[in-house]
Amino acid sequence: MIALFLRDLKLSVRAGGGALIGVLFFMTVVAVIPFGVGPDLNLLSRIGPAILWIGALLACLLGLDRLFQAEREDGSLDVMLMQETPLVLTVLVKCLAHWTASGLPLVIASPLLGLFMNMNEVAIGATMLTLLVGTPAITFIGAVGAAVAVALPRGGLLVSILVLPLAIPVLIFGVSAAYAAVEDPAPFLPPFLILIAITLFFAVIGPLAAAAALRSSSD
Amino acid sequence: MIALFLRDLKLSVRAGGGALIGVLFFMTVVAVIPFGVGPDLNLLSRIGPAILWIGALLACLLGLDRLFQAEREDGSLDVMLMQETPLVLTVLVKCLAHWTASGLPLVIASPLLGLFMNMNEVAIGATMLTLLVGTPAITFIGAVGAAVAVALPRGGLLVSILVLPLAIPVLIFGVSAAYAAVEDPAPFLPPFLILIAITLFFAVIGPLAAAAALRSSSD
Amino acid sequence: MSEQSLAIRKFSDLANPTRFIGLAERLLPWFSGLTALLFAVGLYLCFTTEGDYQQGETVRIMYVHVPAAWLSMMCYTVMALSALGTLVWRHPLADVSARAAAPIGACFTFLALVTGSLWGKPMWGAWWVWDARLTSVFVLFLMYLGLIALNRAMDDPGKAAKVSAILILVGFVNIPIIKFSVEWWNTLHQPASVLRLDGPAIDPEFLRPLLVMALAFTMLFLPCTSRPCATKSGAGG
Amino acid sequence: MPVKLHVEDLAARRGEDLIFHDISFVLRAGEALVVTGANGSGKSTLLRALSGLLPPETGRVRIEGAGSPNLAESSHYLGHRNAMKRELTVGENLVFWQDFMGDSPDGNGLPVDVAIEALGLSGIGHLPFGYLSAGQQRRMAMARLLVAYRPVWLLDEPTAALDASADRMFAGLVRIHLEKGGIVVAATHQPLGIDGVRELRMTGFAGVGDVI
Amino acid sequence: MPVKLHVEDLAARRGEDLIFHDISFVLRAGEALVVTGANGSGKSTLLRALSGLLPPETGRVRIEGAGSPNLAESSHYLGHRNAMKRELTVGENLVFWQDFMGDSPDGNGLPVDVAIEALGLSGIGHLPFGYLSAGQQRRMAMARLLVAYRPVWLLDEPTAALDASADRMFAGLVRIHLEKGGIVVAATHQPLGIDGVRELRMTGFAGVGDVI
Ligand code: HEM
Ligand SMILES: Nc1ncnc2c1ncn2[C@@H]1O[C@H](COP(=O)(O)OP(=O)(O)OP(=O)(O)O)[C@@H](O)[C@H]1O
Ligand SMILES: Nc1ncnc2c1ncn2[C@@H]1O[C@H](COP(=O)(O)OP(=O)(O)OP(=O)(O)O)[C@@H](O)[C@H]1O
Ligand SMILES: [Mg+2]
Ligand SMILES: [Mg+2]
Repeated sequence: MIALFLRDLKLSVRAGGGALIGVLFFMTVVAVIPFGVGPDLNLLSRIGPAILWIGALLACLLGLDRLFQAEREDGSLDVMLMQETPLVLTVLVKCLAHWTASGLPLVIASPLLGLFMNMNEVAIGATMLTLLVGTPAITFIGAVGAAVAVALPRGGLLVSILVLPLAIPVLIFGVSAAYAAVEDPAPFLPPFLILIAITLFFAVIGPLAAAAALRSSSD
Repeated sequence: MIALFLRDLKLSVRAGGGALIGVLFFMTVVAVIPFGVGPDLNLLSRIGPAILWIGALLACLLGLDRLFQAEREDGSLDVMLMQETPLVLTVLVKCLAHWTASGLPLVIASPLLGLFMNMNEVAIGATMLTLLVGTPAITFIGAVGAAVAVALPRGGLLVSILVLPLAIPVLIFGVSAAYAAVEDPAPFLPPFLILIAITLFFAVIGPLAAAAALRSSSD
Repeated sequence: MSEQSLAIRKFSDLANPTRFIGLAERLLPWFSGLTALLFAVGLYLCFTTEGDYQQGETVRIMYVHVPAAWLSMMCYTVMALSALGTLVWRHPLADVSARAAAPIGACFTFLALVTGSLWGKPMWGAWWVWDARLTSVFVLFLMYLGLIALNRAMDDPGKAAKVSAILILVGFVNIPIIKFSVEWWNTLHQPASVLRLDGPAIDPEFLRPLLVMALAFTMLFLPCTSRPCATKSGAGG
Repeated sequence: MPVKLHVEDLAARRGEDLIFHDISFVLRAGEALVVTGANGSGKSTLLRALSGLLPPETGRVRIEGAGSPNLAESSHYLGHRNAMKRELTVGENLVFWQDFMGDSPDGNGLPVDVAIEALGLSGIGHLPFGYLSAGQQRRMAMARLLVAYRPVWLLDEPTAALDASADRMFAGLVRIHLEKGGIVVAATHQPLGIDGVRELRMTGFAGVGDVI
Repeated sequence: MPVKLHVEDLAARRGEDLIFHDISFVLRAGEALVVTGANGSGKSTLLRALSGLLPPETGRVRIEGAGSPNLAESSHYLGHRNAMKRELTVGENLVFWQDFMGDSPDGNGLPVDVAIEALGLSGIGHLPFGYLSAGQQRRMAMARLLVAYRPVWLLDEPTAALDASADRMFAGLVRIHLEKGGIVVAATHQPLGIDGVRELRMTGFAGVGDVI
């Protein structure tokens, strides 16, 4: 399993340039925002957490559709399906590798980008924490979509309908926890705990559903 | 050439909700920002055009990396490279088809999202118009990125990094034209004309550069 | 046509890799010495000229900031010329020099960004504002990094060179935007006062150290790019 | 205990069509079966049904003497696609599969460099897989059969793209595998170059294959 | 005016290695050249260099009597990959290529259904390409050669995955093309089944091929 994790990491580093790319991507997205909303620093610092979360969502979505499709196209998926190792475990490890390669760099880079957005320390810390806890959920949800997409050559429609609505709660609780940390009346813990619960829930459901979809898609 | 246009449209409809995932992502972005900004309707309607533009820009990135990569993987690109038809024209038509399948739906969906953002009719109309004129430029710029990364199996993030900095002028003028339509003193026409000029400029430069990149990466 | 190709052949003869290495090896020590000397003089001038009545001592940041900003743009311009060299004349040294220039350009841009924000805190009250000049320089920085990432991601050096040359040329639109952003949009940043069509409009008191520092930075750039050129073209054949 | 492969009344469907039905055979350790037939007659479908990748319509596939009765877990499937990553080097690909697939309890896979050597490609183990020629890629895909031992090999047109010398080398590998007590089921259009193999001729839509 | 293909001193490089050099030959209308050699000896590289997809290191490829002197424009290239979209039906794929490639001025391509018929696949023109078996896919890729006429065919292992009857059928198509004054260059490991073809044997790294 460690072999699979390392291979997937290696692949994403080789083919796309690795963690640097993730951070760069994030920086680029964040740099684009002020052009749109204007250089109003107050406004920027207010929408900062939301922007960071949207950037993270986008980064997770890009390339997610190829998670299993690339394996299927070169025949590796067939071999993986045949192994004794439970498929759920294989999917879980692939998700973790995907997150490590594309989600984690974002989490690590987020404080820097928080500075760009003129956010204060508490907001930065809270956003980073929620990102750390929340982004894996997006990967797990995405894995289900990717697995379903592999199943139905013409089912991409289903994927988007499946992935984004499920990702919205993650986004909402992530963003509201980050805000709660800054604005006094709202308590930080409840949305944060819900976020953790969502992530744990999808960490179980996601690989299970994805493995089932992969099995039923093989032909 | 019409054959190519129709084929690409057919493919994006068959192979999976390209249009829908864009629109859904667009809606997600637009739905999340209010959480950051808070329920201040005035502010929302003020930054509305900017949010719509940013959402559209990011939604255009999804799937852009596969524009030429899918052709390359199944060998079609080889055949296209060998034709008498100038490659620039082929690239142009592919860009138009991609825009029709993934950019146009965003433009069509934008009034609805404008309503969500509490924008008034003029602002909605102006934003839609600027999106209609401006989003093709993003596709053309994106084609350069997609062609450059055609040989990289996981170029998704890399493509966005290469594309976004170049897309920033489009965003700037699109947003400022949309604002100019609403706020009285600023004239609408100059930024709008610049936007048209940018789109025309990239409609020429984009396919030329993409064709050159495709030629030099064939082997 | 034939005349032109003859000229090109001559040009390539002059800059053929082995000759270039020889030349570079002979000149590099002199370059380094000269650069060190220029830096010494420049720094001396920087710290002996008196402070500005408005800005006080912070004005000294200018002596690093402005040359770094100039060089960040010049570096990209050199890369764009090299890119033309790669695409049009297919010169072997062109892509090596473009590749060598990218990290250096990124460093200069980074330096301009950092000194700019250091200067911005006392002058504007914020480390960073999203004005057109600052953002376009930031975009330049991102483009440098994007090019480096692209070069690292592609394993065939020949192909990487051509492909990034195309991208460099397309990205060149940013340079005029940086240069003229202060005139096209109203920004916080200073409009040009040295590199202007109607001559510099700056007190010679400040101009002198500035120009010396600029020259020193340029001299720093030359050996930085030509050394990798020499070694890489030597190794790559 | 020597392995033994039982296939009983197998039938498989693609879309609406029943591609074959009532296919039954038994293969003992050291036996090979060659599946032949025209294009589209269902050879690949049969192999996928055997490997468990395509759920069969009716019938059962069972293996004795190899730990679990599930054939998938004790067999190698080599399909039309090579199951190798273009971005990784040949060596990295093989090391990955060796680690990932592990070894069947009693057998032992070859070390990666020995396998590369056995396929006659010693010079190019350090190249990215995507740089190899079509035949070299196919040879490398075969090296996977050697690095992790599985008693049953299910091979779909293994010699496509191979040159004559590679054909012979491959026949040698199959012979060694059979001698070690393995089982081989191969779909081919060209003779494999091994004596004494049984043949199953597929006849396409709803036809019945007969073992010769 | 009959076509004539000149190849002069061709050399091509892959990465660091010069794969072949000094390859020269002339093919006249109605002549076929078979390129043979071990795996990795440079057959595919030669075909890609001929088709202009791989810029040659030195040398020149020129065609006479076919409008432009650019071989790419008056040739079909059939590589290892089939250049068909899995999501589209066979018919849609062929109609697209016919429209997109157009026809060479003097020649005339076959209508799509006739081409499908000629490849012996009349029943399955309505299926998505991804549903076909490997050999059926290869046949369909060949149908592209028929729907848009090009005087020169550059074929890379055309008969891989084909069964014996398809082999014969393909040999017939090649013969007809040669009789119409076409030129065929094919890389194969198996004999094509056509008499009187010339042979170019590739010998791999920096070896020189010799036309027999
Ligand atoms: C991070 C922030 C900054 C960036 C990215 C930046 C960028 C640049 C660039 C690109 C130039 C070259 C302009 C040209 O050649 O026309 C420049 C020049 C200059 N900058 Fe900045 N700058 C920043 C902050 C500042 C600040 C805070 C000040 C002082 C108030 C300042 C003062 C100047 C001056 C005086 C020049 C010389 C203009 C001339 O004489 O041509 N800059 N800067
Ligand atoms: N993209 C590439 N980069 C570097 N080397 C390559 C590349 N493609 C092929 N090669 C090398 O070039 C040589 C020739 O490859 P080529 O595909 O032409 O062989 P071939 O004769 O077609 O072999 P086969 O019979 O296996 O198809 C091989 O040794 C291969 O390793
Ligand atoms: N995914 C699919 N959906 C529907 N039909 C399919 C699918 N895959 C294959 N078929 C059909 O099933 C039949 C058998 O295909 P199969 O791939 O088993 O043939 P084969 O004997 O391996 O042929 P070949 O020699 O060409 O490889 C073919 O007629 C094909 O059209
Ligand atoms: Mg088959
Ligand atoms: Mg080949």
